[in-house]
Amino acid sequence: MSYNSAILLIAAPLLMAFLSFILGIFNKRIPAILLVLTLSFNFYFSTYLLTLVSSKGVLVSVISGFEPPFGINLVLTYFSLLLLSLIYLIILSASVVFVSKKTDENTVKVATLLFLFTAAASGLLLTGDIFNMFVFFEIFAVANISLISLKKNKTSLKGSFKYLLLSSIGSAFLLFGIGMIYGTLGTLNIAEIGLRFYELSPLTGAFIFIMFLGAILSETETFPFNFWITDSYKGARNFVNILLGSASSVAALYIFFRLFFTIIGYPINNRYEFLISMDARLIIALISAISVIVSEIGALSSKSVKRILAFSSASQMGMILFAFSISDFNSFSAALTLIFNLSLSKAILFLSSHEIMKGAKEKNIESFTGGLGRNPVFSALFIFGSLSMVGFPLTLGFYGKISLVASAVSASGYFSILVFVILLASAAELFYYFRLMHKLFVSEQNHTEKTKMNWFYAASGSLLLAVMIILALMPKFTERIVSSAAGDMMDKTTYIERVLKAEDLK
Amino acid sequence: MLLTSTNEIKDNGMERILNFFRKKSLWMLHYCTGCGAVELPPTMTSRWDMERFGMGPMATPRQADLLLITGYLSVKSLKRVIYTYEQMQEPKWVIAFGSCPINGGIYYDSYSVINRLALYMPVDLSIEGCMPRPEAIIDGFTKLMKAIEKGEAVGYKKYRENYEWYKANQRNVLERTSAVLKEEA
Amino acid sequence: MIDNRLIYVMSLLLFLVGLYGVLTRKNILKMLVAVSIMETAANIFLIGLGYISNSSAPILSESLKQVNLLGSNISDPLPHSLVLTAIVIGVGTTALGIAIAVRLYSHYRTLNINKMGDKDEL
Amino acid sequence: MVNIMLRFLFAAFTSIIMGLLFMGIGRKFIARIRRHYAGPFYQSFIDVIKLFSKKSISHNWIMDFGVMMGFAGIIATIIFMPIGPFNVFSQMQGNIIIIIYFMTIGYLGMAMGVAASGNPNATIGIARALTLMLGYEIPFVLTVILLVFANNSSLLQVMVVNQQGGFMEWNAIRYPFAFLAALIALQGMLGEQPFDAMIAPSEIASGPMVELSGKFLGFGFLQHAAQIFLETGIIVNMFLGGSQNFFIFFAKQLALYLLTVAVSGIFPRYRFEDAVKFFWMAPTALAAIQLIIFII
Amino acid sequence: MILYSFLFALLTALLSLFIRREYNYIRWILYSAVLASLTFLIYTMNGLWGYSESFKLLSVGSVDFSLNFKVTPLSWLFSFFTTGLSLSISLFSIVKNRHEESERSIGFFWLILSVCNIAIFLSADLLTLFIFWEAMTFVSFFVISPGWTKSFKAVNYYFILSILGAFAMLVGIFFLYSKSATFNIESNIAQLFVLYELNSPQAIFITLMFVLGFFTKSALMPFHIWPAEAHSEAPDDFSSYLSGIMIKYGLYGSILFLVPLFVFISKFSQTQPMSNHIPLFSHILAWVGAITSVVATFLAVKSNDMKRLAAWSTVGNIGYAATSIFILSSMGVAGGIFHIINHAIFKTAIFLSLAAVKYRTHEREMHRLGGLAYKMPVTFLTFLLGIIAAAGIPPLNGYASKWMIYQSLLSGRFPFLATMIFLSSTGAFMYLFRALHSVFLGQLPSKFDDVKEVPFLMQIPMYILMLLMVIIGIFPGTVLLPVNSILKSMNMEEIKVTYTTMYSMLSSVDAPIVFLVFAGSFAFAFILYLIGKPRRHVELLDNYTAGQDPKEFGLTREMYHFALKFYEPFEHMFDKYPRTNTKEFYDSFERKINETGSFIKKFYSSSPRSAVYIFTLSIVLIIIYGWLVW
Repeated sequence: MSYNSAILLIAAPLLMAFLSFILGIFNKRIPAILLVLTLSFNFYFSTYLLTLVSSKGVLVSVISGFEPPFGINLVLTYFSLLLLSLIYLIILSASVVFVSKKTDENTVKVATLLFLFTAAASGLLLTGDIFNMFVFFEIFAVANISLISLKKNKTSLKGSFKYLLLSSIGSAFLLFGIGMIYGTLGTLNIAEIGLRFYELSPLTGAFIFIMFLGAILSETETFPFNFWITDSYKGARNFVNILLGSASSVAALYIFFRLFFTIIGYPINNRYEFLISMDARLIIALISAISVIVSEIGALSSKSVKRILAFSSASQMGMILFAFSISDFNSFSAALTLIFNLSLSKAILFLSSHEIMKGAKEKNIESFTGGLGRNPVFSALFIFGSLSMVGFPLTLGFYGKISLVASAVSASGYFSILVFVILLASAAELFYYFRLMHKLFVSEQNHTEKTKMNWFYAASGSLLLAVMIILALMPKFTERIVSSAAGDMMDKTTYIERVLKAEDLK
Repeated sequence: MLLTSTNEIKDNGMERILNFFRKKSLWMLHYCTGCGAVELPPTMTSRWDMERFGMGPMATPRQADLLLITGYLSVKSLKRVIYTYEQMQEPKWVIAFGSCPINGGIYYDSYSVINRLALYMPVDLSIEGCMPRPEAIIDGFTKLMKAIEKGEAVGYKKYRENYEWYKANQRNVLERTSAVLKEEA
Repeated sequence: MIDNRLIYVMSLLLFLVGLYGVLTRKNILKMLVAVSIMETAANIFLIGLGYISNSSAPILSESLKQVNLLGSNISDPLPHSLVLTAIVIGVGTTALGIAIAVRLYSHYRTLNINKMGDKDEL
Repeated sequence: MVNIMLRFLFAAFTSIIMGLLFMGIGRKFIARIRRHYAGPFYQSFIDVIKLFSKKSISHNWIMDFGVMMGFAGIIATIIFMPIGPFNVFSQMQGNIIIIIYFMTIGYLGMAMGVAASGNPNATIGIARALTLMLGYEIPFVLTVILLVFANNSSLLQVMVVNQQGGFMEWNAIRYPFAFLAALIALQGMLGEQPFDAMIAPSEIASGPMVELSGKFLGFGFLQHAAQIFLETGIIVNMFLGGSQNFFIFFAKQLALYLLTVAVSGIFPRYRFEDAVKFFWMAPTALAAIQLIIFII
Repeated sequence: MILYSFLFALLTALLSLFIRREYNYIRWILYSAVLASLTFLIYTMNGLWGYSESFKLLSVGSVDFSLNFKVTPLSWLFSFFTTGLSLSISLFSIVKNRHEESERSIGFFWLILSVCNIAIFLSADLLTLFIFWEAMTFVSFFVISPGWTKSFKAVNYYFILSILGAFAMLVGIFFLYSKSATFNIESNIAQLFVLYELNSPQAIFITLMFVLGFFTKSALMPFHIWPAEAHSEAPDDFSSYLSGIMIKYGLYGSILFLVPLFVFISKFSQTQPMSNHIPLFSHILAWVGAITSVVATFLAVKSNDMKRLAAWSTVGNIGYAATSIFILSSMGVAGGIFHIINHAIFKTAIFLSLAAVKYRTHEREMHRLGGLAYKMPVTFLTFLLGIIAAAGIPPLNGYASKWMIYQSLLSGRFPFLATMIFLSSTGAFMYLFRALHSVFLGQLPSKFDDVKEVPFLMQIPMYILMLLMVIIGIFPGTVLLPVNSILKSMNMEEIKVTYTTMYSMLSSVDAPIVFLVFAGSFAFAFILYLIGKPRRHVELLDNYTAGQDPKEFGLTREMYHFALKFYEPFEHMFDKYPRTNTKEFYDSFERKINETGSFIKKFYSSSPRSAVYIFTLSIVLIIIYGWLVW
């Protein structure tokens, strides 16, 4: 298989979505099995492409013969494929969780939704066309909303409705932005837009910037735009939480990067700047810092575990956006490490907390009491996950946080003040994670009977944990991944050159 | 009655030498139940100046050598006096003031006052009078000192030897009022 | 005939109308309608981009067999296709919204959004 | 070795004998102030011998141990103090910091002994004494610091040497405020009125001594005597030029002690928290003023 | 070698998780064995100054994460003493934890903590220091609060303050790193010194960050509240580790980083303000130490909980050591280090004896105890020697270091600092005696009539610690000679000291003579005691009760024990003055955050429309912001 068949990554899930609908009539197990198989294939294929890309550089998979900048084409960069593999891994673990559920009349629909989700995510990360990105963005949102509303209780419906409203407004914004770009530059190819963005007047640039901001910030769970998170996380089912907290976040971050750094930003002196005259990087940094603080405070006073995890997810996203806004090689490396940490450990946390709270009436902190006695495996998973989340030394979170501080401090005074504030806020994060972990250690006599072990959960959790440990303890491997991805992120020129096949663009 | 005479338990040898110091430094504890307490301050202060003899008031029975019973003793206070006396360290002496501890004085027919202190604890010296004047008190003190020097003031030894006898007496009188005391409690 | 700028302004106004609707309507369905209006505004904006004054539709008819690229007077076809896609997606979103609205109604027995902000366990 | 032991015994006995003598003279002195005669000047010796001749009780081994330790602490402190021209150890001529710390052993031992007696009155007395200690240590330490700075040494012997040559050289004249502060602190250290709330006899039954009988009280007596000797000795060495002559040294100590006794004769008693406040106000201010004057 | 021994210990900890509950003494024996081998390993490193190990982990961006260990005299002394002390504590724990409820997690995390402890001391660069610092903080959370609700509340103060401090230190480290591009301690000190000359405010900011990190850990002034909470609620045997060893990290960091820096500045700087021949900054820090000791002393006087009292005492002692260190004379630094070591020993002893008391009585409030000395003589002696050392009374080890601290303060001409230290030292005597009385002396409550001395295995560490206190008191050179080599490695003037004698500018003291004088005096007193007439023992209630027979009166021994509100009148002395309660300040801070949090949560769970409102509003705000900036 060559890189030109990268479209399979999108097409296979789409095809399977239809197939599973049909096959589901015969046996409701089939779609679930198909799901796992497809995702395994996708994961394998994306890693294969990753190795290909790491040796050959950015590749362009042309669809239907139109050479860029015309037509729709898929751009395979190291960065996007890396995140894609990560997303597949998470969807895989989520679907293992999903498979473990008893089949009911919804199983086939959910499987279809998951296929749709996979396809949309693949499309988002692979496409080189901004309108195409919009389309996948919408599909992605629809899949997310439907998944959230699966549980059909008040909270989930309310959450999904909020999400729907915000993402619809956001997509309208995005559409306006895309329209503006098309109207002025006459192209929809991301590479070409990035190349010619400087031709725009500053006012137009600012308009587009605001539109993009409005479109993406609600997806990246950034504070004033993220009012959907608590209800959605709290109301959604467990595997949806994993998808939302990890896969969606990663995809959103990828879109954020493409919109703001490939299109609007351009690298000078080892750093991305924005063409519009107000210092856009500072706006992003400020918003993300505020987001971190507000989410940490919100999580600190929350009692429901899922709500805490939701807030924590928002704050981590804020931290990653902050790392993006510093936007040099070091901060991108930090951001990548943080992305790995966020997606893997958040998935583990959602998974294990669900198992620990099993049987409790109220899904709040108190239901964690005595978890270690009741459910040692998942408690241990939870502890590992949260230790990585809060940055226990020599875990992914630690490396990410430290290198974030390092890059922020060396950037400029403004960022070092903000990073200080963020660090203070993340002390609150430590506090509530340790509060949860402490509850696990509490031993009470009436809770000692062990809960039944769910092997699917355990398998999927330990899969994620294994990846996390490998990343943390295999320095060479992680170092290579992170540095080549960050290098890829920094290298906008190669991206444009490779896509537009123009070597002499400089 | 008493089982041992004073001569048999007199101080001898080394004790006689130490008695010289003891008599010169009599620290007293005054149990001020009656009117005798009024007479003590003039005895202590500059007019009669008890401190000439090395005597001084002490705060607790542990520190004192000399117990002053200054007046009548009710049954209830007798119990306290005995407790205090037993807490004092040997050698120790008791001086009874006035006629009440000797024979009951004006309370001789009271149901609640004991008539004769010597039945319940060894009194080394009684100072007569109702109440004794400071001169008489000083006189009594000097007599006690002489007795100590001769080794004859050995009431505490008597108490030790005749412990059972004293205790029986004490029990008798205390049981007489125990019904009242119990009710009180 | 029609100035492009007018279209832009109109679409912007329409967008604001939609926003106003989302902000002020109490009924969920009306809110969804307002959201649709916003999307429509964006669509109109896109269409307006492709529009050139006094041009004809971009249909390859007999008379336009010879396409003179320099002096052509046809409007840009690409926005139309884009809008077509966007409309389809918008319909999907709206349908989803309506489905959720139905569910919400079955829970709350009302469509008034103000009565849905119930205080659950924090 | 034998030499040192003899010197040790000399210092111990001197301190006890002189301390008891001072006590007796002090009692005589205060009796004269109050217009009566007291016992002879050797009354304190009689008292001590009587006390050791009495039988006694203790409640447990800690009481025995504590009382001995209290006495030993004071004696050990005296070993470090220059007594006139005499030093037990020629190389450590009165390190004032060691002396201040060694004094605490005495307090600790006594406090431990009487606390083991289990009488709350004793413990209340100890609590008061320790609180008071917090009061008088501050002005005292400030004067010590002043003299250490002035002499550039923390040895009492050096201070004494620097004061030779007429009484105008005495630190008492050079640093009058500090001397005043030290005198007030001395009043507190000796537990004389107005700072004797810890042994209030009719309130808490003589406080720490409440359960002491016979030789235990005798130890208390001896400790107090040695303490008088020690503390007046320290002040004499620090402020009154010490002396190369035993008798002049003792005379200075006696004068200082009589001054203290005279003050105590005319003052009523402070509540002890007021006493602490007083110590932190007046004498501390005096000592601090002197220190600031010195530094400037 | 170092890293492998760490890995070995960690592996042991991991394996020990699988020991069954019935055999859990095996786990503690295992830990003792591991700690013993670690102690031996560190002992063999004596003299191998400069021996280093390095392990590369990974590099993210421009930061190279690696672990570097190095043996220096300073690190050797600290790691040797702390590991030795943890060995003795673990001996105590073998029996103590046999029936402890959550001993599995205590043990597991404690062994990890011991590893972090050694690693902190042996770390050769700032990043390694930070890594283990952070790990230590995280792990200690679970030992202080192994699932106990009460100790969770207490540990929060510790945890949050430590974390904030650690983060401040992190910022400081990376500010320096962005200038010097290395984590090496010496070159960073040099870099910071250069920065002081070039850009003083920034340098002060960086130093302040480090100071925050170190001072929160060592509980100096504005952060002094956590030990009282955490030490008192931690497992009893762990309290001694916490108080004896863990609170010293901040001071270790100060000696490692700040003291060389300030010495540099005081020697070479032309621009920095000086006061009393030391940099003003350092002088202020010395004052912070002194004020801490005074404040802690007053708070200790007030506390009725015995562990809390000991914790405040710890804060006070840290205050002395900090004062002594920051006056930068070699006498002061040596005295500070010496006091840190001594404090580790005697405070471990004090906490172990308190743990023994609690093991037998299950009581912590002092007024409920009393008279235990008659039942637990070894524990009593340990505590007695501990407080004698803590109050700085000769002839035990505490006085030797306090003597040095005074000498350094006096010879450096810091009269008011010396006075404050003296005040708190006298106060220390005051509250320590209170603890001695209330727990061990006075009346024995009748419910403790059948209390026994702790098992022999628990007594062993007490004997060891008593012996250490006496030996170091008599031969201060055993510690001071290694301290001298520390001074040498820090390029400071060495102090004059032999095995027995300490010299200073002002005077000298010969410790064995001090001991012999005390022994002689005691012998003298004992002879006098023998001369007197024999005494007899009476029971405790045969006591002066103003003539009243306690049995008839219904007086029990509990009622006759004066221990509650011991220094109440003294506390009332300060009633008139307005009080600032640091703990309340932190609590109110927490309350404010929670209120804000509830407000935020309310918004998040409100109706979807407010979400849209805020969305629109924020977009408008961003536009306005952009407009204004533009």
